[in-house]
Amino acid sequence: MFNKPAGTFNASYTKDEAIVRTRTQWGLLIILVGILAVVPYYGPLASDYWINFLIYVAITVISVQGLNILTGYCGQISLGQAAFMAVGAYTTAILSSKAGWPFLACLPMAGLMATAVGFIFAIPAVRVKGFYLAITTLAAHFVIIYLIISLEFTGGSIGIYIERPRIGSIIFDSPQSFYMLVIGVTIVMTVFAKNIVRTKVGWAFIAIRDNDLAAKVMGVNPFTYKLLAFSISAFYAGIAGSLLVYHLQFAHPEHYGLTQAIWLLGILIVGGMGSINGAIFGSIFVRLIDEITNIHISPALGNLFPSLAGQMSAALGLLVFTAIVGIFIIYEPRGLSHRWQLLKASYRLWPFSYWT
Amino acid sequence: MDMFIQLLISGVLVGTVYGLIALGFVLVYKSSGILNLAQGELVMLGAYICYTGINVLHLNIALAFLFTFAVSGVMGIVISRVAIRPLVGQPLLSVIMMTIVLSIGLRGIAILAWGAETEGLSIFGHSYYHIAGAVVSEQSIWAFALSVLAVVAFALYFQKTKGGRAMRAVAEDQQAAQSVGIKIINVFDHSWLIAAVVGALGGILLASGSGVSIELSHLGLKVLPVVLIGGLDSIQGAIIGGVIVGIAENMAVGYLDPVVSDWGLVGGGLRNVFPYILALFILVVRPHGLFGQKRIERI
Amino acid sequence: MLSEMDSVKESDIALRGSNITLSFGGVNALLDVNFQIFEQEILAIIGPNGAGKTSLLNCINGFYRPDKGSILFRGVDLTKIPSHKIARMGIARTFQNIELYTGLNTVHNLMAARHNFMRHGVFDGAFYFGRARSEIAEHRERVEDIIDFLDLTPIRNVEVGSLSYGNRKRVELGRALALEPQVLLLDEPMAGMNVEEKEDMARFIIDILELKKTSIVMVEHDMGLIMDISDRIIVLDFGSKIAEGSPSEIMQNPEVLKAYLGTKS
Amino acid sequence: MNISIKRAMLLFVLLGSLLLLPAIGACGDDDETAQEETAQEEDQTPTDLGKPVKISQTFALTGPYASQHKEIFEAYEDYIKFINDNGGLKDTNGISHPLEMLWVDDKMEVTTELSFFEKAKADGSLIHGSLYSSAYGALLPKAEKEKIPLFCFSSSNMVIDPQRTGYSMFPYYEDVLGAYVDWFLQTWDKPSQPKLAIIALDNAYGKSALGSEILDFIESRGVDVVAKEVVDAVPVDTTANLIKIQNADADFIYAQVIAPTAAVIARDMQKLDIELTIASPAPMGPSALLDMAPEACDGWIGMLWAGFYADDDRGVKFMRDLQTEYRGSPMETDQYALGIASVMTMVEAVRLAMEEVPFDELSPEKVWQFGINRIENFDTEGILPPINLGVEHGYYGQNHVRPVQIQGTQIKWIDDFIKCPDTMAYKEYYQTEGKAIAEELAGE
Repeated sequence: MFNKPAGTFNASYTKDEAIVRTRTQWGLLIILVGILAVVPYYGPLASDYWINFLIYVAITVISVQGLNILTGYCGQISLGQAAFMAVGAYTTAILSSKAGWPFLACLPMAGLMATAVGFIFAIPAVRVKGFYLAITTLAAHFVIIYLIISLEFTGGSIGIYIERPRIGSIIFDSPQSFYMLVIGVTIVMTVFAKNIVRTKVGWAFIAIRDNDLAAKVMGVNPFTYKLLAFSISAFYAGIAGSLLVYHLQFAHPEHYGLTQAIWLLGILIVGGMGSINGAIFGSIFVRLIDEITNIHISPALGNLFPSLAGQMSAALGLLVFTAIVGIFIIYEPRGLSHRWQLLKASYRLWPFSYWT
Repeated sequence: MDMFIQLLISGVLVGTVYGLIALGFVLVYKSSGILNLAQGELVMLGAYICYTGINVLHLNIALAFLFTFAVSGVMGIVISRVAIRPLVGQPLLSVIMMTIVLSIGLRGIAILAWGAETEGLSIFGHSYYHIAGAVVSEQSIWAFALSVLAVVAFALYFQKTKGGRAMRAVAEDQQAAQSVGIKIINVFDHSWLIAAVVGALGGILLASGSGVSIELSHLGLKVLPVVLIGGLDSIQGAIIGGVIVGIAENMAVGYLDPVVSDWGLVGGGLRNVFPYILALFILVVRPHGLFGQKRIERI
Repeated sequence: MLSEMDSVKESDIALRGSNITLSFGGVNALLDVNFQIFEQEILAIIGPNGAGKTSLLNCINGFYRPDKGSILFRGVDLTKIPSHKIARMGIARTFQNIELYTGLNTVHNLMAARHNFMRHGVFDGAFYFGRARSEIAEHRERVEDIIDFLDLTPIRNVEVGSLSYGNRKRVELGRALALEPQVLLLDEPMAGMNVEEKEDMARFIIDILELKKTSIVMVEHDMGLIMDISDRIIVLDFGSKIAEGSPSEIMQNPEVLKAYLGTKS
Repeated sequence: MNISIKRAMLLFVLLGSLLLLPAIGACGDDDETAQEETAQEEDQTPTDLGKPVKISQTFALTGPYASQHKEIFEAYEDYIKFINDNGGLKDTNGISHPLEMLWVDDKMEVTTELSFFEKAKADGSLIHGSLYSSAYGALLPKAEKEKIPLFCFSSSNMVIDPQRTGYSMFPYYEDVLGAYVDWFLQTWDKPSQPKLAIIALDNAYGKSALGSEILDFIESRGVDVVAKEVVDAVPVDTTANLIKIQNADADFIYAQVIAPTAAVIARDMQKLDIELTIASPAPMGPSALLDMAPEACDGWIGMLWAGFYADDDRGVKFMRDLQTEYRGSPMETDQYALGIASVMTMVEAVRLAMEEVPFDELSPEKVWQFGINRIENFDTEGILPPINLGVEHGYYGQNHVRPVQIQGTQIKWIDDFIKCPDTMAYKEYYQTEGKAIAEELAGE
């Protein structure tokens, strides 16, 4: 695929499968984690505004990692991710506000509940392929949101307020502390995702994605693994939804619209399908552009053309999203992660970069 | 009983328009293998263009229709050339996402050009007729008649003309069609043109009842269960699926809403969800819809 | 010939198909085909294009369900078993148009085929600890053996989508071997190769037979090679078996000549 | 390579032409106003002495409420221009400061809303507004923690529970429905029990009319709710719903919908020959309905919070002047009136705080303490009944509605402001828990 860092010789197969190979890589990783830990306290991002942004990016990363396993690795398109986030969010909101469950119980429960719901909707979904699948997951979205808005115990159209998360006696009240919590969960979920895709289950997923007919003939049960992929993806969505609802401290059906599901798919494409890094790059890149467009450029543009203010800013975000994702689909379908790998490869081969 | 007949007839009338819009999906799918999730936006834009023709350019109704078809048709071709051509050979997700972002972009364009205002669109008269124990409005009769006319016209076009035959050939086998000298790319343009025109007609017919707004694009989502039920590649499936969904919606409101309301689902409100649930059940039994072609997998 | 067949011991038969009929929309792809595959032999299936050779392989590993007939393997009727379970029972194959997992590299294509032998699931996998780690190391060793065996070492870390045609064919063979098959089905393993590559492939096939004690069913067009390496040959034409026998018998069979050359018998 | 360059060029041409579209869309009616506006901006520079005072507000210019929010947005813009043209706001030292609105189109996405809230906070916005409940609900915990006064238009009862630094000066949807029921009962002279049918939009706003508390309230008034119907935001056909209402033999209808839905309902009612009293709450603009279904909407009642429809009213005259000055010609919509009332109250809170607190010490908390809490009987030029906010005033906002009716091609007030009944448990909450919390917050 791509070259390994020079001077790395693997003495065992376990080492050959390792993600982090050299001392430099360990060093860089530790520095990265260090930066993530320090960011909310020092430097240009140490403000509520940026912390809020980073929290949201991190939550997006979790959700996209799940979608990545389903769509990027297993090749099953899903427009239902936002609805599964809603399931996680509402599980958390109900358990936390009505039953008083603590964070550490709510979070996994949200994931499991979303998994269960995801599993139910996966049963029709694994039987169909391609466009039929896309619409089936769309149906899942509509049915789930319909149920949330129509049922009484979900707070229906009114919504549910919840308290800040707490573990034992620690209440994650400040943006900084909640950021730490979210980043922690994000790192764990990302490591899990990476491990899942580099072990047996992950290979089976890729086999189904790349060639489902051959996979079937070569001993991979497509139904089981598609169900599994849907469940894992829903689990990730559930966790992301749970964190999001803790972040917002409020659950409302309008927070989990179809647009969210589309955004998640768009992020996946921009980041690069079937790449754990891609989910992270895509989340950061797309959210950043979205943020800049919506919060900074679009009101300014609106003020510049007062008679068209509303139209301008309403249209801008939509057009920018269209342009970004459209350009990536046409010119770099493998997304940012592919660019990143090219960059890495040319660094490793320097000064013979033309080898790639 | 009275209610049943009324619901049935209203369902058939509106279902035909759904069928017409679904025809747009099917045509594009058959000729290019792409499910156009931006069909709803083509519907919405059609309604807006017609609104512009009537209320801004002050055209008479016939001219406004022609104007709408012309502009929509050009738009269809532009979309086909700019967004769809580069997708040949791309993975399925790219194709799906492309039509989704296209839908978002088209919505953006509509907002830029017309703002977010909701406008009335008055084309047909407002009288009412009693037919077979049901009351129907002039608008829905027109909608029904024009939809049937359009469907028949396109079916004939598909069967009889050179362009239609080329489209059928491409639908059967792209490579074989190419080898006998059919330019696939032109067929793409062709099918997108027709899809845009069909969508625009559907948009005008529906907007003459509920007014023109950006939200009209949600009709695209409403019509998706139609193609799911009918099968993505079947023209008669689109029409029958449309009628099924039209009737199912009305029956859900009439007879199922009170039931689920008793179960604790506030007010029922199954109209939008029920066709999807129906489609899910049909898919479990028939993964290619009621009339869709099952392709033999080769390895 | 019949008497010869009768004298065969039941335990020597790896796979027995009886009266297999398969049709698509009224067209018969296979019509009443009977065949046996013996333990440790190379059986070649030949016939003109569209004769139903690939369909027969597809029936054996459950990709198509025959309309009639049965395929017995170790006393089990394969026509009632889903194809992924058939693979698990020890029937592996390669494909006419190379069906690899293009996004994975050579090693992982083979590891994916070891799927059935690994016991770790999502949870072990997610933590990459204990069973997952040890199993992967263990199976990696087996995979590396196959890679050595097939001379794939230089391309072991290359994504298979970017490999040359001949190499991909070889990786596909490796993937089939990774399943540790008792019956190996090869669908045109040498199609599109040059002479040198064909010779390599032929040697691999014979080695597999000898070292792994596998029965091999091979669909192939290169008559010269088939005559050289196969033990027995079945000839299909328009879905029916028209001849069966040793290479020399087939060479002289008038039906076969007619099917191939259109000569009057 | 060449092909991809071609593609890129095509794409950029397309994107470029997209940017040209607004010009096409705008040509005709908007050009003159744009020119006027730039001319006015040049005139107003001399008053800009102090630093600007900032308020922030989000709108959803995309989505189902876009047309309403656009009018509200224009109201905000106009009123702020009006304040600035009249010398801005004076601080304790007598220096005037121009007013500046930070705003964003949140596209009904809560994360954009939250992000903008944080940005506005960082930029020194003194008071924040959002328009609908799903956003408000997510902002409230943050606003409360920092004691930032938060305004909201949307008024289902969740807005109130728990209310600490959040305000809506409009009556709650449930109360509006209660007021409608009471208003209808005044003229009910038949011996039978009156029967009500409710039509609700298929979203959070619509379904708040079907909550259990309000249904209990309606029953307690002796009214039987015989039909609870849910319709789409963009309905194609409501025949089925209306037949059910007809079969249930309802006496009057309440439709918690927006104008496009109302247009379809009106037509279908005409088709089915249903002649019942029907009313809708504020977000259903009667003027928009009149535009969309002029032939069918005669008699439709709007239970409005504020409106444009009385010529002699001071507030209406004020708004008409405002629009003539900044927009060229008056356009009569109730949403604009709501926007004006809301921004007036927000600005009033800032103004009151600026009277007490030196400019340098102004903060959202100060605005809350010295502004909001001192708003007592605030008169919005008569657009709304007097507004009371803050702890001591016992009531947050105002809870009156005023019915208008579409009569032919005209929209007419048909009654004076009616005080809404308290249909929900929140009144009690105010007096006890809510007040305690607010006092505790204020006391710190």
